Amino acid sequence: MTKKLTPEQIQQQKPYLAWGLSEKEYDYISQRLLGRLPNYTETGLFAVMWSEHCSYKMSKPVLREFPSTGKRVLQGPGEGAGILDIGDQQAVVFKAESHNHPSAVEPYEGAATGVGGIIRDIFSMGARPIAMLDSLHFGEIDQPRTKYLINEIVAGIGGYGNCMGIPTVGGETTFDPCYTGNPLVNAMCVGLMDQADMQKGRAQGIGNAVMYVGAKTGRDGIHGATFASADFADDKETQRSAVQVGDPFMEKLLLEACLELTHKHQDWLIGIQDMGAAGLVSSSCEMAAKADSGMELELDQVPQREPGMSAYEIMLSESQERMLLCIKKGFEKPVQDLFESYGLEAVVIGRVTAGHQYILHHQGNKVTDIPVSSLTDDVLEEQGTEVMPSRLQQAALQPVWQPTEFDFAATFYQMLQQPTIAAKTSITQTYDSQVRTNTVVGPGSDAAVLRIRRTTKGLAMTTDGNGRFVYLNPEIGGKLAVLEAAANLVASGAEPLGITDCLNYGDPHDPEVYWELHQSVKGMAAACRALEIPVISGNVSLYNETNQQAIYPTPMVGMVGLINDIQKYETIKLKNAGDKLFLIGTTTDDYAGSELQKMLQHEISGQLADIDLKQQVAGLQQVLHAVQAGLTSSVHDLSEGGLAIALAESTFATDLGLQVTVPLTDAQLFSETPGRFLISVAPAKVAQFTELMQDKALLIGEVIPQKKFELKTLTATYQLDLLRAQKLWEDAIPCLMKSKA
Amino acid sequence: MRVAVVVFPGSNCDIDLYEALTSVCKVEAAYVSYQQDNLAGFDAVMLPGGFSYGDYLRCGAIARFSNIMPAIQQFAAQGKPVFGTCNGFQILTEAGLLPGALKQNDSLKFVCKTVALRVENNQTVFTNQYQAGEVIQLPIAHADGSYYADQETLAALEANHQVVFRYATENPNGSLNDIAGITNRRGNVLGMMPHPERAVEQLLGNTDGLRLFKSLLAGQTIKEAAH
Amino acid sequence: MKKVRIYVTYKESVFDPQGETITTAVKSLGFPQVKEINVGKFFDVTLLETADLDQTIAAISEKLLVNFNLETYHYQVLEEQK
Amino acid sequence: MKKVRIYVTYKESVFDPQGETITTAVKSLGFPQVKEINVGKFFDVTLLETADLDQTIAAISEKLLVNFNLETYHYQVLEEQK
Ligand SMILES: Nc1ncnc2c1ncn2[C@@H]1O[C@H](COP(=O)(O)OP(=O)(O)O)[C@@H](O)[C@H]1O
Ligand SMILES: [Mg+2]
Repeated sequence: MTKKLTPEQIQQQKPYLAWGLSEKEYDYISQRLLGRLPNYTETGLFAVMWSEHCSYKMSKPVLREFPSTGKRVLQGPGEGAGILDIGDQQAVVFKAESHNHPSAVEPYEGAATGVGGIIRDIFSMGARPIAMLDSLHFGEIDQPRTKYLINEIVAGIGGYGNCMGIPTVGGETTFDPCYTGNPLVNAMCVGLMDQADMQKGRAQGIGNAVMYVGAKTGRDGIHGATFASADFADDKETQRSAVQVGDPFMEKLLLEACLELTHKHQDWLIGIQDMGAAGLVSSSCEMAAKADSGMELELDQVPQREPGMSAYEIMLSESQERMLLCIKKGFEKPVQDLFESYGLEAVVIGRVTAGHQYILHHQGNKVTDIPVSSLTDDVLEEQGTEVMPSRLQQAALQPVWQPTEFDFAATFYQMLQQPTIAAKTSITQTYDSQVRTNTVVGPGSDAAVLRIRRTTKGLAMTTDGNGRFVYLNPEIGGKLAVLEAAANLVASGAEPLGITDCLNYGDPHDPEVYWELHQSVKGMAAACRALEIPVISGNVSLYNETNQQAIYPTPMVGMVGLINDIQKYETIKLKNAGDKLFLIGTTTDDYAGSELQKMLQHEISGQLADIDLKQQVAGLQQVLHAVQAGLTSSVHDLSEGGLAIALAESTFATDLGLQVTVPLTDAQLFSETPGRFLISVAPAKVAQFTELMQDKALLIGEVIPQKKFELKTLTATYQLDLLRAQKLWEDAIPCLMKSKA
Repeated sequence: MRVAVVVFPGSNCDIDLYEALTSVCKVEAAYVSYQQDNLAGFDAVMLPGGFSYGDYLRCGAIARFSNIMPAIQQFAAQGKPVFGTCNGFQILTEAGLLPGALKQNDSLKFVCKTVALRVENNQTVFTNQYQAGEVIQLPIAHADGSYYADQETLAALEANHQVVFRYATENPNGSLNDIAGITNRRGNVLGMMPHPERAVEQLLGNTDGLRLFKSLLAGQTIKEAAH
Repeated sequence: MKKVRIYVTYKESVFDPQGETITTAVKSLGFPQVKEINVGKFFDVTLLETADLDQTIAAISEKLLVNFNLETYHYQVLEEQK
Repeated sequence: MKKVRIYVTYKESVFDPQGETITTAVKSLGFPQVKEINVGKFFDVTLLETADLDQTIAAISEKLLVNFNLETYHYQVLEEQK
C-alpha cells in the first residue's frame, strides 16, 4: 500500500489521472463542486463514480434517444432493472449486463460474477429471478487461448446460474476474429413479481438505518469499475489478486432472505439496492441521491474480510454478494434476525441524515464530507465527437460482392459446420435450463418460452445482436438487431413487450467509434418506436479493444414477449408429415455481412439494403396473428445462413424430411434478407393461413415422412442427406474445441 | 397422504417437487426446514435437488449434519418412504442411508439433458406403476452423478434388486453398472440422479416421471385398504 | 496453535477422470516425459494446541472431510506456531 | 522416474467461499478448537528423469495446472524411483 497522499500532494502529483479522472474533471470538482481540494478518499470516490462505467458520462446523451415510456412501463431505466406490466397485477422485470473485461482476464470468475451481479439487480426490485440468458461473442476457435476462454466462460455462467437454481434458457454464441482478445460476455436476467412487491433503491427518512447484508468486504475488485472503462492491454500476473470470486451459495441465501424481506416485511423496508460496480460508494450515494437525502456512514462497522483496509478500499471494494438496505428506524433487530435465520450477517453501518451531505467516518476520522449529488448528478457529461468511419466511406465506392459459382451441396454441409451456425448443444447442455419447472421451450428454438404458473400465460425471451451488420452499417444494423429479436419472439407466438440492451463498443474517444455508437442506437431506437416497445434497462460497455483494435460495434438486444395462451406457443421443429411449407417475405441478393460471405471471403464487406420498418413490423404482426390463431405447426425466422439453414434446422431432432421447390438461385438460399420466416401449416389450415398472410406466403413444399431433403432451385435439383447434415451440425463445435491448434 | 419436502440451504429444486406433488398430483405437501428436528404427521419424505451448501467439500457432505437428518434416519428405519433426487440422492449416500457415493461426471462437466432409463425393479413403493424393463425418458441435471461403490456392494445391490433405474442407452456420467437410482436393502429409501419431478406435465414436454409419484400414492391406498 | 495438513485422495481402485484428463492434456502440450498425474486435495487446518491432536484430526477427517467410499487420507503436522 | 508433488492454493487475498463454509461446518460439528481451514489441491506428477526438472515443472504448472489470476503454487520432489 502506498502511503496516503495529502490533498496538496494529490493536486501536484495527479494520481487521479491513473484512476481515470481527467485534469478538467479534477479542477471542476475542487473549484466548483467542493470549493476545496478533495482528500485521498474523496478523490478515489470521484474517480470511480465519474468513470464511464458508473456515470455514463459519454453514453448518456446517446441513450436519451431510446424510447423508455409506454403503457406497460412500471419502471424505466434508472433503477436496478426495468419493470413491465403483464396484467393480473403481475410484472416482468429484466436487465442485461456485460462482464467483458473481467471475463477476458479471468474467464470463469468474470463470467460467474457477471451472472451474480445481474441476478442481484433483479431481486433488488422485489422480483424472483426466473430465467437467465447470455450473449457470447468469441474469436475463431483456432487458438488455445480462445478454447480456454470458451470453456471457462461457459463454465462460469453455468456454475453460477445452476447453483442459484435459475434456469439458463437461451442466448446466442457467435465467433469472429475481432473478439479474440476481447470476448463479449453479456448476461440477462428475467424476473417475475407481483406489482405490490415493487421496490426501489432509495434511502430516505432522517434517522432510518443503512444496513449492509451479505458477504464481507475484501480487497477484491478495487478499481474494477474504472478498470472496466480503461483500455485493455495484455494482462500481467501479480502476487496479489484483485479478481472477484463469486459465491453462488451465498447469493442463493441472500436471494431468499431478500425476497422474504421484500415480500413479507414491506413495513420495515424503505429501499434496497445491490452493491455492483464501485460497491458501497455507488450503492449508498445513489440511494441517498435518488431520495435527495443526506447520509452518514461508519466504515468501521462494515464487515471486513481482511485487516487494515483503508476507507478508500472499503468504499471501492467490489466484493460480490452484498446488498444495501434502508430500514425504518426501530426495525434493525428484526431485520438482523431475519438474515441471521439464513446464516447471513446484517449490520447497521449508518443513517439517513438531514441535509444533503455524504459523510464517511473511519477510525475516528471524518474521511469524506461532500454533497451527495456531486458524486452522482454533477458529473460532467462529455459530448463525443463523431466521424463516419473511413471504411464506410470507401465501401460506398466498392462493387457489391456476389457469390459466383459454387457447389451447392458442399456449401450447404460446410455452412452447417460454421461455428456461428452449428449446434450450441455442447454449451447449452452445461446449463440447467429446466430448474423450477417452468421451461416450456429451452435452448434450441428461436426464443425460450416459460409458463407463468397459475395463469394461462407465458413469457418468451431472446438475446440477439449481429456485430457484422452493425459494422457494415451501424444504423441499419441497429434496426436489424431489434427486428431479429422481435422475429424470434413472434416465431414463438409472443407479442414483444420491451427490451434491455448491452452496448458493446470500442473507445468512445475515437470519433469513429462514437459515431458507430450513436448511429446504431439511433437505428435501435427507430425500430423500438416502430414496434411500439420501450427500452426499460440496459448497460454500456466501452473500451472493448485489444492493442487499439476495436471489436465490431455489437449492441446486444434482450427482448421479452408475452404469450397470452401458453398452449399456443410455437417452436421451430417440423411436426407432421404432409404439412405444407411456406416462405414468408421476399428474398433478394443480400450477402453483405452474411455467413456465406464470411465463409467464402473470410471477411465481410458491402452495403446493407435499407429497411422499411413499417413494412417489417406489419409482417411480424401477420405472423404473430397466424401463430396466435393456431394456424401454424412450426415457425422459424430466417437468420444466419438464410433459408437453406432454416430448412435444415427445422428437421433436426425430428423423423421428418422436406420436399422443396423454390424460385430462387442456389446462392439466394443462403441470402440473409431480413424479415423472413419458414412456416409449416397443416393441410386443413392452409386456406385460412394463406388468406391471413395475404400475398406474403409462398408455398415452397411439403414435410415428408422420410429423412430426406429434396430441393429444387431455379438452376438445379439436389438430394441432401439430412442425417449427415445433422451430424456435421452437431459435431462442429465439439470437434473444433478438441482439435489441436 | 402428507409429504415433507426438506429444504436445505442451497436446495433449489424444492419448489419443483412441491409443485409436482401439490399442483399436479394433488397431494398434500409441506416444506420442512433443515433446522427442524421432527417429521411427525408426514407419510413420506422427499429430499430435493440443488446445491446444498454450494456443493462445497462434496455434494451433500455438509447437509447430512443438519438437524433434520436424525428424524429422517428414524423415519427410514420405520420403513416409511424416503426419496431423494439429485442432490437429495447425494445427501442420502453421504448420510449412509444408501450405499456408495456419487463422483464427478467423467466428462468433468455439468450435464442437463433427457436420458433413457430402464425400470429395473417395479416392486418398490416408488415404481409400482411402471412396467418391469420399461424404458422411460427423464431429465438429468448434475455435475456429480457418477455412481460408485466397491465391487462387493455393487454385487449386493444387484443381487437384492436394489438397482431400480439404469441408464438404458447412454451412460451420461460414468456410473458403475449404469446405475441411475437405487434403494436401500429394505426398499423404502430411493435415491436417483434423474429428476422425475421435472417430467410430470405435458406442457413441459414429458410426463414419464408422473408415475413415480402415483406409485407412492397407490402404495398408500393399498396399505390403507388393508387396515 | 498448530497447523495440520490433511491430504485426501481417491482410493487406488477409484477411477479419477480429472487426473486422466490432465495427464492427457499435459502430454499433448508437449511434455511426453510425463507419465501420469494424480490429483488430490488438501486441507490446512489451523487449530488450538490439544493433547489429543491425532484423535481430533482423525475425527474431523472421518466425520466430514473424507468419504470412505471413495477416498483415503493421511496428514502431517506442518509447523509449530505461537 | 521422478515423482513431484505440486501444491496449488489461492493467493492470500482471494476469497475462498469453500474454505469458509467448511470451517463453519467443522466448528459447528463440535470442534471449536479449529480456527481456520484452507483448501488446496495437489498434483502428483510422475515423469521421466530430466535435467531441467525445475523448468519442466514450472512450465506444466504455468501452462495448465495453475490459474495465476487466483492461484499460486510450489512443489516438492517426493521420492526417487527407478
Ligand atoms: N450461449 C448460449 N446460451 C444459451 N442458449 C444459447 C446460447 N447460444 C445459443 N443458444 C440457443 O441456441 C439456439 C440458436 O441460437 P441462434 O442461432 O442465436 O438463434 P437465432 O438465430 O434464432 O437467434 C437458441 O435457442 C439460443 O437460445
Ligand atoms: Mg431465430
